[in-house]
Amino acid sequence: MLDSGDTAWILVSTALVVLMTPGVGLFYAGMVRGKNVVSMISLAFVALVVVSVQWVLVGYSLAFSSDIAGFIGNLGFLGLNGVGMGCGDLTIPELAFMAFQLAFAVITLAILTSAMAERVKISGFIVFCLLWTTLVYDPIAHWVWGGGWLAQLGALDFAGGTVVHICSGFSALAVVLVIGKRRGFGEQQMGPHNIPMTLLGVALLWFGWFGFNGGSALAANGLAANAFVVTNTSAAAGAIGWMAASWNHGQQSSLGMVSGAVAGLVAITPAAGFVGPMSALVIGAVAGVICYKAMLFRIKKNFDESLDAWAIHGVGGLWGALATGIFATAAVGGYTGLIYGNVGQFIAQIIGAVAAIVYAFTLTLILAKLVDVTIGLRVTEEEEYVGLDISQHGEEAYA
Amino acid sequence: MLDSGDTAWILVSTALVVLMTPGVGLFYAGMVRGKNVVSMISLAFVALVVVSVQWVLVGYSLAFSSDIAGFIGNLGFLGLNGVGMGCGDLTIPELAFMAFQLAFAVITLAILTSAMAERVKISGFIVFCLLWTTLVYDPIAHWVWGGGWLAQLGALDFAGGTVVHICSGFSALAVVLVIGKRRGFGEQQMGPHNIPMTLLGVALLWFGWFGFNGGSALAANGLAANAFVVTNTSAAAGAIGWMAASWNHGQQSSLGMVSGAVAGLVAITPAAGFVGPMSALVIGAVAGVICYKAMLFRIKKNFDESLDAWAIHGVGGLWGALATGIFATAAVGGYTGLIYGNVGQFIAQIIGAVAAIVYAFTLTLILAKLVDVTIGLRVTEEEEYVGLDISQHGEEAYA
Amino acid sequence: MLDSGDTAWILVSTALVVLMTPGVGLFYAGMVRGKNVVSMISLAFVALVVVSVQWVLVGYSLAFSSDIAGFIGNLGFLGLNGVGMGCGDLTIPELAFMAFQLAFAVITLAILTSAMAERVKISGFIVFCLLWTTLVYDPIAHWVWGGGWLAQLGALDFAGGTVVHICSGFSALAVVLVIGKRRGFGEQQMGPHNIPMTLLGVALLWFGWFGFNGGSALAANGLAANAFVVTNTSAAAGAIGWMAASWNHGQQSSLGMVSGAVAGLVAITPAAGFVGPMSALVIGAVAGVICYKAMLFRIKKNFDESLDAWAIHGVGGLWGALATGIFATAAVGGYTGLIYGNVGQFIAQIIGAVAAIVYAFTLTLILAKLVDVTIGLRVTEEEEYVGLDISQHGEEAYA
Amino acid sequence: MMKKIEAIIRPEMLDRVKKVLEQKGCVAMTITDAKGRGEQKGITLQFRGRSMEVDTLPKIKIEMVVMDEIADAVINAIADAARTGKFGDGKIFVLPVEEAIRVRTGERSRDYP
Amino acid sequence: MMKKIEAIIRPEMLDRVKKVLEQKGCVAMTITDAKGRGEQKGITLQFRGRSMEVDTLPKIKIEMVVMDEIADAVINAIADAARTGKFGDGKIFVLPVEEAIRVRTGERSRDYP
Amino acid sequence: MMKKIEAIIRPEMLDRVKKVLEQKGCVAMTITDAKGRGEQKGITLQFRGRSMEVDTLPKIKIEMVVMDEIADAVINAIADAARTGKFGDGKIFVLPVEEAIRVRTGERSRDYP
Ligand SMILES: Nc1ncnc2c1ncn2[C@@H]1O[C@H](COP(=O)(O)OP(=O)(O)O)[C@@H](O)[C@H]1O
Ligand SMILES: Nc1ncnc2c1ncn2[C@@H]1O[C@H](COP(=O)(O)OP(=O)(O)O)[C@@H](O)[C@H]1O
Ligand SMILES: Nc1ncnc2c1ncn2[C@@H]1O[C@H](COP(=O)(O)OP(=O)(O)O)[C@@H](O)[C@H]1O
Repeated sequence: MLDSGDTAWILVSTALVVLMTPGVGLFYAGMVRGKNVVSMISLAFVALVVVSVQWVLVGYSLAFSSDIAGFIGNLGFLGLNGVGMGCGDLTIPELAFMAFQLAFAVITLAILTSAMAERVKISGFIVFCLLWTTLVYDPIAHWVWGGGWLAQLGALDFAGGTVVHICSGFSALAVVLVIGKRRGFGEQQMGPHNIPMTLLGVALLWFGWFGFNGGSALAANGLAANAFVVTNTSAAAGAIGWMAASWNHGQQSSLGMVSGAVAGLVAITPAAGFVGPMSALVIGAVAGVICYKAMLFRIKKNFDESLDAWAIHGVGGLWGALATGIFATAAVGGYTGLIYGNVGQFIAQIIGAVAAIVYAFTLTLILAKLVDVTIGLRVTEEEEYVGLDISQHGEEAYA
Repeated sequence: MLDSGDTAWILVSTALVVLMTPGVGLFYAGMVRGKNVVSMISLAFVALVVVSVQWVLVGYSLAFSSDIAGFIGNLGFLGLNGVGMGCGDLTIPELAFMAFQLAFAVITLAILTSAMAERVKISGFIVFCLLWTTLVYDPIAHWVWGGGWLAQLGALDFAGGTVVHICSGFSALAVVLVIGKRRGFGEQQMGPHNIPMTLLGVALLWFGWFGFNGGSALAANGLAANAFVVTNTSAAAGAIGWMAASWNHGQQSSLGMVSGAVAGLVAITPAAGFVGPMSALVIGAVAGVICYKAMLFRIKKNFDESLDAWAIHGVGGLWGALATGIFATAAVGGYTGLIYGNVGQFIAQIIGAVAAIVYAFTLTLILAKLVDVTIGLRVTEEEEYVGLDISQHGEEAYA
Repeated sequence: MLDSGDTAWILVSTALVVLMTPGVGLFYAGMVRGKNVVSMISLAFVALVVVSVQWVLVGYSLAFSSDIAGFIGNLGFLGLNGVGMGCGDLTIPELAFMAFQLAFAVITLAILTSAMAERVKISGFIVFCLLWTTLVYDPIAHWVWGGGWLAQLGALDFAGGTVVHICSGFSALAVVLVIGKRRGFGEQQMGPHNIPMTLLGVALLWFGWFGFNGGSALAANGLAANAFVVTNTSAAAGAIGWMAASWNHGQQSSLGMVSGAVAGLVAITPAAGFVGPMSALVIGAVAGVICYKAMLFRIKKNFDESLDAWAIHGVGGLWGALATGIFATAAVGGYTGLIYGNVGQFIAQIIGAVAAIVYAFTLTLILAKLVDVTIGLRVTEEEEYVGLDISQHGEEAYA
Repeated sequence: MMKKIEAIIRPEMLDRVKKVLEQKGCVAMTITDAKGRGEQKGITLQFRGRSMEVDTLPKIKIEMVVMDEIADAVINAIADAARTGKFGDGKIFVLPVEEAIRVRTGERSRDYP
Repeated sequence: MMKKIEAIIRPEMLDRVKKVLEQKGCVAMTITDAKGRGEQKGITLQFRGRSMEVDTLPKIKIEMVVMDEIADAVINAIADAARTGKFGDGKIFVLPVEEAIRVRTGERSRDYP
Repeated sequence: MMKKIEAIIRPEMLDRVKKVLEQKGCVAMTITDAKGRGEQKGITLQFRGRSMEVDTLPKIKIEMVVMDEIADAVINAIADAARTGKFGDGKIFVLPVEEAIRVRTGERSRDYP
């Protein structure tokens, strides 16, 4: 039966998660050079546009209609057929649930654009979007949330640590292997062109994440409040963790602080409905430290995944998935983790995370390669030199 | 009887629509030259400030108190007299309904500032605001939503395709006829000075539009969820429509993409409570194409309505009003349109749209002229040359 | 018993108030010089990070657990012990109430950073944060909202005129006395480097304030709607008041307009649940005028509290506290003020305001001095010259 | 021999100047944003009650190094294209250049840049 | 004959320099934002773990073309007004100018700009 | 005697150029953002249906005043460090300087800046 309070909360949460997508765009765009700013924000908008249409046509159906072999949904909801204003078993309209899930599919793709920064061809990207969201995101969403094999296994993922963050983060790594480094990477300075833009992006992300995690309770209740609180707590702890790990003679980069906050937000995502605030402090702080270390590792390995979707979302999501299996407490979400002696849950979490990593990484590698050898995923040297804003969009960010 | 869920949703929706007004300001300000940025954002804030006061004093009463001759409300709600914390026939407090409507009156005026870009005198603008919102907006809002003659006729306008978008778009055209082109228009380059600012504006608009359309259900229910979903769908389809229509050797301007999204948002506005997602795909895509064509027409005619309130809001709103009469389906909002053989509804939509166009255009022409010949609506040549930021506000946007 | 609508509203309101903190950061950062932009925004984020952790560990307990001598809470809620997903006497989860209050503690500190603009040492600031929020904010919050002596006295403060605005504004004054002027103050130009950034900050503040005041009803009901409406009304009136007081040969600075709006927002904060919209017009307009005068006074006295937390939040909050005692009407919140002959309420308001001023000012003076003589609150001359972005954060805002 | 031509013009005139120079076959140039004042009066701004003098207005500086022979033609072309006849039209200065080096090839020359 | 004076100064000194020059009746000037380093030490920045050298600091470049006769006075006025006595105060360079053209009128002259 | 070296280079080459100059002991310089075009072809942009020519690309201008004796070495160092061998590498111009003043001390000299 419809509950107006739950419905209000889910609609708002959906709006918040949609806002996160341009938020990611601004977050990333501030960190690129001035000649690729329009491009970076546009990639987020393209993700929003393309997935918004794909999802209502087929994506929702693949992820959430009746299960086929634990792997994928059938075409029962094609074109939102049968997805209506009524509530089914929920307390919110089916359309609201569909829209909430849509926003997750959108932002997962937006996070992934990190790997393409300053070198992707817009036409190739659009095609990649369609392929990736259909063949990588939709199945994994089905496995975990749509009644697929991971759900059956009992792997927990409250708001998308696996589905959103592991999936986008490790896919980003795969894309980088195909698309290659930016020309001049490691030789020329490629510093951030506008840090306030990045900070604004983080502000929108932090704000939106309350809907991301809080809305995942699918109701405006105590569980939503818990998810809300642990989200904020873990974000703050993540910032502190990163700051502590990178403290440098009294200097503290703002980008470090907010990267840590995002790491904390990522890590708490799968756990938000299963752990309490004190666990969130630990999860967030650890996330801040290990995502920082992952970034250092990425730099050492000379991977040009420089907006760090892998280090923050991939590694942070992985840690979050495991942490859920460690800290889950029956008092919050009814499940227990390792600290209560439940080894089974921890193993389920490992299986879920590894499966998502392997699937997302492998398939993304194939899809990116496919696009690259057909229409091309990367711009020419000349276009890269001039910048994507001019070459791909015919625009200059600032006059 | 008060429903807390509905109330929560409408309060949030109101906040979202209020945020759209600075959103319009940023959207526009990014597209003007660097010397008129403060001015462009300030016009939106002035609209917010002036209409916020006018509405609680007289505007709400003119639009929503008891009908006089189908044309205007009486003064029953003057100074919000009798508009209280109780709910009347609604499930939300009367004050919440009033505030929600206030936000619409505000943004309609903010959209209109497009026509004044880079040349309006701030004092003249303030006076124009008062006159226009009282004499143009309030009556049209009454006709459609306040029980006026268009409501009686059965013209449908779910969230303001006619009241907000036709009204502001065609008024913008009228203002341009009075105020004239910017000096140097067509000779000098007057390109956008900050595209990320415009994209941020669109992000806020897209976000806020969920409240705009979703809130117009006046409840957190299935209808709101439907409005929410079709809003997002039409926005995405609009972006695709515009991109397809303007595709240019693999280059795609970000401004084109987001203009198409806004066109889609505009067009779905009147229809959001009457059509389903698949119709929204069509409405949005067509909006993207025809608003793009309207813009080309505007350029060809050499009208300096360069932020395109007319092409996007005026023409998009017109298309949306007609589309509502075409695609309305009983399954969503209880009304049927042309595709179900209901010619009457389509005719009602035409009458509503034409009436609004004629009234808004004509009266705006008169009001703008009136202000222009009395206190003046346009700055001097010298002031325009120096820029409005310095000449009208004594400020420079960037140091 | 849990009400899902109320819960949805409070969760959203909390998210809105959290967003206000980076909003304050942007508001301030636009007004400083280009070499201190990252610093200014970072201070807001640091406040968010530090207080988010402090609050769940001890702050909430100090403010809201069982009263000790009217002065402070005990340690009953240490580490959120006993603060759960259930509702207690409320209609929302205890955790939601806790989170809502957290957001207030955060923003109060963020407002205070005004006094430290362009000269604070980041390490000293972090320590100051911890001390100040624990020893200044938490007790005052307890006095007014946690059942302390001011609550017992009957002093009214709906949404934090005293707790948030007086407290931060007068503390800012104290900090300035300790930290001193920026080098070159009064000789060199230190104008705003990016006014659109400031205007964006105000947009987020205005938006968030609907949650700030509206959420303080702790329910989605008529009172929340009233708070929402008077908030918007007072903001608009405040802008008009400031504009009128500072009107200058047809020029009107945008910073003046929005400063007036913030003054209006501040002043209505304590009154939002006790007065109606027509009183809000008066309260806001007067706030616009007196905060403008307070700013002129501050300039004349040559205080380098140049982002005007004192003039706007301190003085505006003081006026709001008194105005609550003047205009309170039983029809809205059940209390009456001076205009209904209730002198007692007015006196209670004076006592509350004066107590908060004296306590916050004095203790802040001591704490700031303490930090200054130990780890240091101010950067060296060389660091100040180079700018805090480079010296404290190792970053440049714009490349 | 070469001359360096430094033209300070109104930003809105840049396009016209560029077009005219293109027609003359002179495309090579370097452009900088600048602010300036000549015989124009200052303007007083206000920032939250304090007043501030903003007496300089945005200008564009065009720098071109050209051969002696065509310097005059270039100067006249710029001046004609940038002229509105009102205060603020700008100035053109001519400076001697001793040598020019093309980075791409390393060629050095006292003649053509 | 004319000289071009290029003064690179601290941004915070611009107002004082302008004021002093106004008193001397020299208002015409062109101002550009620049970055620079002289004998100052560099500063090392960090971006997410990577370190970056930011060794240049913001400066203002003032360009004034003046008649030979007053060049010395202008130079001294700028130097005095811009001085703090610490590293980073800047430099002033004097270059020869061969000709000046007033765009508004098209007048060309070897004397007064 | 001194020379002013004006080098217009690709922005991405600035670091390398600075490093090379540092090794030569030449640290003093002033840097400005600029846009320019040389023999490169223009690029056509579009803004909502209208097309716009963006024919200039971002460049960095380095200005260094150096003693005559080392001018050649500096020029060659810059040219070598800034070279990619493709169009757009930039130009270096050498101008005479008559005098230099150190603002900090007020010293004036025709020799070392
Ligand atoms: N003597 C000068 N030295 C340097 N720049 C100058 C000089 N005179 C003018 N300028 C530059 O030229 C611009 C326009 O000069 P202006 O005096 O307004 O032209 P006009 O004399 O035609 O009115 C100024 O803003 C300034 O940037
Ligand atoms: N030889 C030079 N060539 C070009 N610019 C210079 C030169 N020397 C100094 N500058 C400019 O002047 C600024 C201040 O120089 P600096 O050496 O710090 O002054 P001081 O010698 O008084 O300490 C530098 O940042 C740079 O922009
Ligand atoms: N004659 C000139 N006058 C002024 N600036 C020039 C001149 N020639 C080149 N430049 C500057 O140098 C930059 C690179 O020049 P370019 O012609 O592309 O080098 P190359 O000849 O090696 O291809 C241009 O963008 C412009 O800023």
